[in-house]
Amino acid sequence: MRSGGFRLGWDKGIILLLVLLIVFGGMSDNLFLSGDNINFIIGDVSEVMLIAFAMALLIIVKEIDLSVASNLTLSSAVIGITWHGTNSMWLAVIAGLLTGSTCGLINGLLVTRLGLSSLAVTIGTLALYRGLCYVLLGDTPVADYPTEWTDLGYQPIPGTFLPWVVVPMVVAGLAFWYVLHGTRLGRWLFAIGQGDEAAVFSGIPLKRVKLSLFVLTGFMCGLAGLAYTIRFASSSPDGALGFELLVIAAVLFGGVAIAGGVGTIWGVVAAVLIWGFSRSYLQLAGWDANALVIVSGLLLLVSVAVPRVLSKIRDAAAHRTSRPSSRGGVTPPPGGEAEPLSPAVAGHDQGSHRG
Amino acid sequence: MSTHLLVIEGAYKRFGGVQALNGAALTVDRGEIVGLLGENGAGKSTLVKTLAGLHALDEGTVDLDGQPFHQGNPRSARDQGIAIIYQEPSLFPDLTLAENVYVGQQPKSGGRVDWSTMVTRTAELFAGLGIDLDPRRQARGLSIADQQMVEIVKALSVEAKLIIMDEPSAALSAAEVERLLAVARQLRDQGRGVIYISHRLDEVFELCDSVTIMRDGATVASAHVADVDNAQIVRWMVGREITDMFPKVAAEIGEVVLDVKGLSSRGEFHDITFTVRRGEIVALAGLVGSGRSEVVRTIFGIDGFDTGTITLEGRSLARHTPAQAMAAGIALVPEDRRLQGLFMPSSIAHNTAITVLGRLRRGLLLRTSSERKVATDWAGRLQLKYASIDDPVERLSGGNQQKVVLSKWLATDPTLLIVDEPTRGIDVGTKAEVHRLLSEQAARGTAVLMVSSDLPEVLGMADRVLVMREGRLVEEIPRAEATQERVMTAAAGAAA
Amino acid sequence: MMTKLLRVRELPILVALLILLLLTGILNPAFRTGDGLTAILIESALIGFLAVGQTNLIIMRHIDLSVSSTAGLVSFLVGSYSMNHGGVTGGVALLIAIGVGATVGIVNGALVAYLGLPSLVVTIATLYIVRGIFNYLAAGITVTADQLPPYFSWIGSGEVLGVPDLFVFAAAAAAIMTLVLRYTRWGRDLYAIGSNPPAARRVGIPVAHREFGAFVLNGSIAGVAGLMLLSRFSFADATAGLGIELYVVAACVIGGVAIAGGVGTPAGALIGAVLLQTIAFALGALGVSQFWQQAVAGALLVAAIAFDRIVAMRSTHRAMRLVEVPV
Amino acid sequence: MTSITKKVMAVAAGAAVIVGLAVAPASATPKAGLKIAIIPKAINNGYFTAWNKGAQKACKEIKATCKYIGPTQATGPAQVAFINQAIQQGYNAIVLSAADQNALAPTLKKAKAKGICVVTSDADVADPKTRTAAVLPASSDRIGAAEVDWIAQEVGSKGKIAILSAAATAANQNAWIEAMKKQLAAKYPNMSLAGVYYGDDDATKSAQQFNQILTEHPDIAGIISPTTVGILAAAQEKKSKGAKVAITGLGLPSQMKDYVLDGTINKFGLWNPIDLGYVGTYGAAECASGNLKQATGAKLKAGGKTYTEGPNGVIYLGDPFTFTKGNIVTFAKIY
Repeated sequence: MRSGGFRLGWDKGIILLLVLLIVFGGMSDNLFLSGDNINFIIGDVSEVMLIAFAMALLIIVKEIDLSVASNLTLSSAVIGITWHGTNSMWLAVIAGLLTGSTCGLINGLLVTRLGLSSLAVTIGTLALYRGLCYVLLGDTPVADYPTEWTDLGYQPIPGTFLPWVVVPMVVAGLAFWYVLHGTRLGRWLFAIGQGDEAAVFSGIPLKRVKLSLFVLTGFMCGLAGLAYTIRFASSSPDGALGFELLVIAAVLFGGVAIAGGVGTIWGVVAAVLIWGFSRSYLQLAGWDANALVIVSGLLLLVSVAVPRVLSKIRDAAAHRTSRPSSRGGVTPPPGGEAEPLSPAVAGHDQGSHRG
Repeated sequence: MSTHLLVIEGAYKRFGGVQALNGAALTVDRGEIVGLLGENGAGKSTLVKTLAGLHALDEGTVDLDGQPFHQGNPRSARDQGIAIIYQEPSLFPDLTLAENVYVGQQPKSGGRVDWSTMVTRTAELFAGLGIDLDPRRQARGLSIADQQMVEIVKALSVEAKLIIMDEPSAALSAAEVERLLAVARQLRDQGRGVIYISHRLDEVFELCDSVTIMRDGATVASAHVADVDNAQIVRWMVGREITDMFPKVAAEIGEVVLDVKGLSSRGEFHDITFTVRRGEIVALAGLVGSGRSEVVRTIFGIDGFDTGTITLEGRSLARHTPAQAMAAGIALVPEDRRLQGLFMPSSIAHNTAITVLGRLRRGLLLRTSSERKVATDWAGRLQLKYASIDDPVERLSGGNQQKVVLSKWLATDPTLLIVDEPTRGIDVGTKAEVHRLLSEQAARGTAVLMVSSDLPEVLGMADRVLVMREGRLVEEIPRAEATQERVMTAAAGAAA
Repeated sequence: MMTKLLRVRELPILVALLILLLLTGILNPAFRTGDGLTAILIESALIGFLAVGQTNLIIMRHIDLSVSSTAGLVSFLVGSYSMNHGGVTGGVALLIAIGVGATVGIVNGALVAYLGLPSLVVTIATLYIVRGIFNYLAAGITVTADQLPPYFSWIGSGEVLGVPDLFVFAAAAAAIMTLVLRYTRWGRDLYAIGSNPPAARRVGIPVAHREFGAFVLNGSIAGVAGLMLLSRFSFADATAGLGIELYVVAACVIGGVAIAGGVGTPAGALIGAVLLQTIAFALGALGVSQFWQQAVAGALLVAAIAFDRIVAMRSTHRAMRLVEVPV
Repeated sequence: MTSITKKVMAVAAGAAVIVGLAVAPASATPKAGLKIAIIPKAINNGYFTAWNKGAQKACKEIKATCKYIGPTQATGPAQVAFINQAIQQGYNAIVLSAADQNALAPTLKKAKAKGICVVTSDADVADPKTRTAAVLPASSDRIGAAEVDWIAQEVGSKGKIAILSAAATAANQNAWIEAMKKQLAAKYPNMSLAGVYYGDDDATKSAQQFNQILTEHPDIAGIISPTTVGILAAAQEKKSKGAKVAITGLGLPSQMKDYVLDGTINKFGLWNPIDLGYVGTYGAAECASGNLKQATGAKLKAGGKTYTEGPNGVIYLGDPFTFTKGNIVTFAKIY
């Protein structure tokens, strides 16, 4: 269900941009496409990618979650605490994923049961979950994870140059692609994004779908927290600061419309990879870290402005067929005036038939 | 300076597929109330929007008070002295009533907004019209009738020359209608022009000095109220053979499908009891706001209810969700096509298939191709006019949009099909097709429950007519005895 | 006349603030000496001042996250100008502050008001871009007190009857903006736009111009806030103002400015800022451990947001829901 | 360690600095043409600008090409990208001030696997196996003890003191704080620690925490701030509020000059970041040339001075200098 005018083109355009970047980068700097560098880039973007999948679905149904970074760090903290408590990494991993999902559940309940704006709620839970990280860890990060786990963080999959984290990324990517573009739930998400009320009238369980999306986002934060913990072989309360705006920027840059109802998983994947590869390329080319921040800001702006300008031009062109422009203009007459009972005519009166 | 306050001649306006105005004309004098009549879709609200400055005519002239009317700008329309009272007025919920009246033109003293004058002036205007509302209270939570009073006072605050009332009485009680008509007469006596749009001919006869009748975008007649009678107006309004409008296919009435007993929901409706049988078309008639939509929403599971039972084919439904209603075999074609019926930016294929996705999955993947097949199949059956099945539905005309909503629900093969105002705001041609479809569906054994405010449609289609008034089921009339007077009496609670 | 300003909406948070202050006063003697109160006021001055501009935008259902970068950039530019030119006059400082701030505001305003882009997305982008430019210029450079003219630290540390100059400045700005919003047509238009955007257009309010104006004003305010940062710490480096944008929004929300628009005043937002700061201080004064403070503050913020919604839900009669009917 | 010997060492260390600057470079035993990456905690920090000056000086002397690369935010994860850059671009050695004690371990292991020498300078990592050597100012105990001694002199060895630190997870600060607690318990029975407050190396938060300390403990006698950002914010707050509390800790002379001259602060200390950068770079160069291993007692010649590795390859440059009215002006010019 990828209608929505020009947006259709954007998610193709962004894949082209990625290919160009890789080809151009590879030619001009042979280190850029070395196995090691790709291994690093994949690891570098792994947490953003994992959370971006779920965030994309949330934004498609016109919701948002600013608490993802704190959720990630809290899950990592719980993994640390449980590891110390039970000395079993498997229990710790489960505890971490449960923590993430619970944080997502809390966001979901506040939004769907209390009808709060998800922006306002998750600004609050962003501070709450970050605070809980300090409650759990205080000033002592956890760093004594077993080496067979932390080795996963930097040793590639035997025989390849890919980091182990690529496995959950690919599995999650395929799963989210399948859910969004190949299942009934996916059609429902686009429907909710394009018309809350119409969705309810089409039998779509709106509240339950949105609640499960918040829990799913929380779960993915837990998973990303695990990946983060392994990648840095430690859990500390000040991890992933300012991460949430990064994830949202990537999702929007991937073609998901903030107004909801439009978006693709491959667009988001391409956007995250572009962010990772361009950062690495500019860094290898000696650009200053601050320049990278400017570039990501500009890319986000372009991703939103270009489709808007083109749709305005398309509307202006379409205006000749007097189709009113969608922004602020008048939509065609609504489904007719609400019409009271008209005592106009008795069923059988043979009105004079004219024309 | 010409004697007329407003002269519109040769007005043409097209919206995408729909020719909304097709040579309309209208004349209003100062101190005159003109009744503007016509079936829905006749172009009345397009004319109103032109005068409101929300869009400009493709062709035609509009002269106000002797000067050409500057079109296409709401602010200048207001400055030129035109005020509109909408049937569902939309005020600023967070602002006080005084502010709502003076929004954008607050009285100033010493360079700053003068709150006290604003409040006192609003109070005066309220008193002038016999309204006892506190100008300082917030607009949020005001009844529709009181909201309209605020809109009227807003018109008075700008010394409006021409006041257009677009079906203002639709959602009002009898007492509130009386107050409205008295206010309209006051406006006329103050030398202002008033255009009164309504379907209630009794009000038109009681209030208006002259009437102008529109049909299919054109003005077909206008005359002094004294020179015409009810039947003549109707003939002008309808102007086509009634019978072919309602092709009633004989259907064999089977056993009870829907059985509603003592259904009540506080503040909406009370003690509703009725049945719908297989192959039968039952019409739910009554004035807007009499609770009919609320009843069908509850049956479909959108809203909850306090007491009573709903049984479908023997299985009772309580605190059920729309999804459960659909599983039980109920389908609801909702009242508002744009907000409740369709996903406007999405394609015909996606809109049609959204209710039957469960059945479409072949293997692991739900392919768009299977959605296209279902949509193309139904588009054919309903003779939908479209370029490609992937076109967004917002490009279709009103009639074709309604066909997509119908195919979306017929695709679920329902045992009970509920339709809420099925033919509102669509062209006459499609109307007949929709009626044919409904009766064919009934003939195939589906129970049909139709909520409609279009009396010809009610009388033409229904096997039984249930009339609701102020949330109660007041009368059940079999088809043979159903006449205009009887339905109207039951609906309006007053002699037609 | 002031009482009319703080209508019902701001009352609950004012009461909450007074209770909290009382509680901490009792439990911690330092408060009674007024030191604690002064400290709270100086801390909330910056967030409160930024909340004044942000309120106008939230009332119209918009948001501007780029304020922290703008303030940081201005604090550095003025600081380095003074470092390289042996001092900076008040006029030049203001010129730089308002010039840079208004420019960012114009970019944000044009993209949101005239191109119709969502304000959350645009201002995240400008947050990054301005922060990037700021850090690029400020890499490794720190401006210290001796490189700044004395009047900066004099303002930063000055007090009037125990109330820090900066807070007086923020309070004045909040009062003026509250009066502007209440007593000018420009101000009333903002509430109308936020309360029912289609109806505002229908009544002929120039919605796009108002939005653009509010963004430019907010940018300029963020610029001047940069000067406050500089005078507050007589120190400017690349971390100036980092991450305060969400606190500004939180202060507005707690101060009664509803995210849904149409409601709230800058005075309320300033009180919200003071309340946020008081919570932080009270927790410390009550002996709550450092590590618990942020968790408790976060929980209180969620509670305030939920409380605001519960009050709103109960006051509207469900049956009479006013329908926003687009024409 | 009596205070006298401490004074002697301080003078010796001070001499080393001046000597290091003036004397001609010793025989350049490390190979020429090495590629060394200089990675600070964050590039936008004055302290590390000075640190880098020392490193670049060493690079010129040993004719190595050195690049100063690093993140804008002082966190471990942010540094990883730049360590990776060094690995990708085939640098021979890395001189690193670790922003996080643990988070860099996996990446440093990768660097070691690629044969890249890693020497930490200014801030060390927890696992000594992940780097060859660490050039640190002085042992945390010595630094912690010195700061307690300074504040004790200010408050006459009695009363309540508080600590205004950097981030809660900053490894070297936490080590110094432990040492301060030990020193208080051992030497100053009638002095007590009111609490540890975290300014996160952010000027705004540090100022807020300073006010928080004054509010919670109006009778506070002294505040130790073992971080350049914290001590500067504290000095500024004390001056603007006219508070009476004594302040000391670790600060950059150039940033603190005014506050020493006007008496807001009487005494504070720091080592010379230039030294750390300088000796660290030599360590990295020697390792890359195969001359330096991690072994207790191993020797490192840098700028005419010889340093010996302690256990876990840690080299201490000596106690922090103390700055007072007398020597603040000269030092303020250096860093």
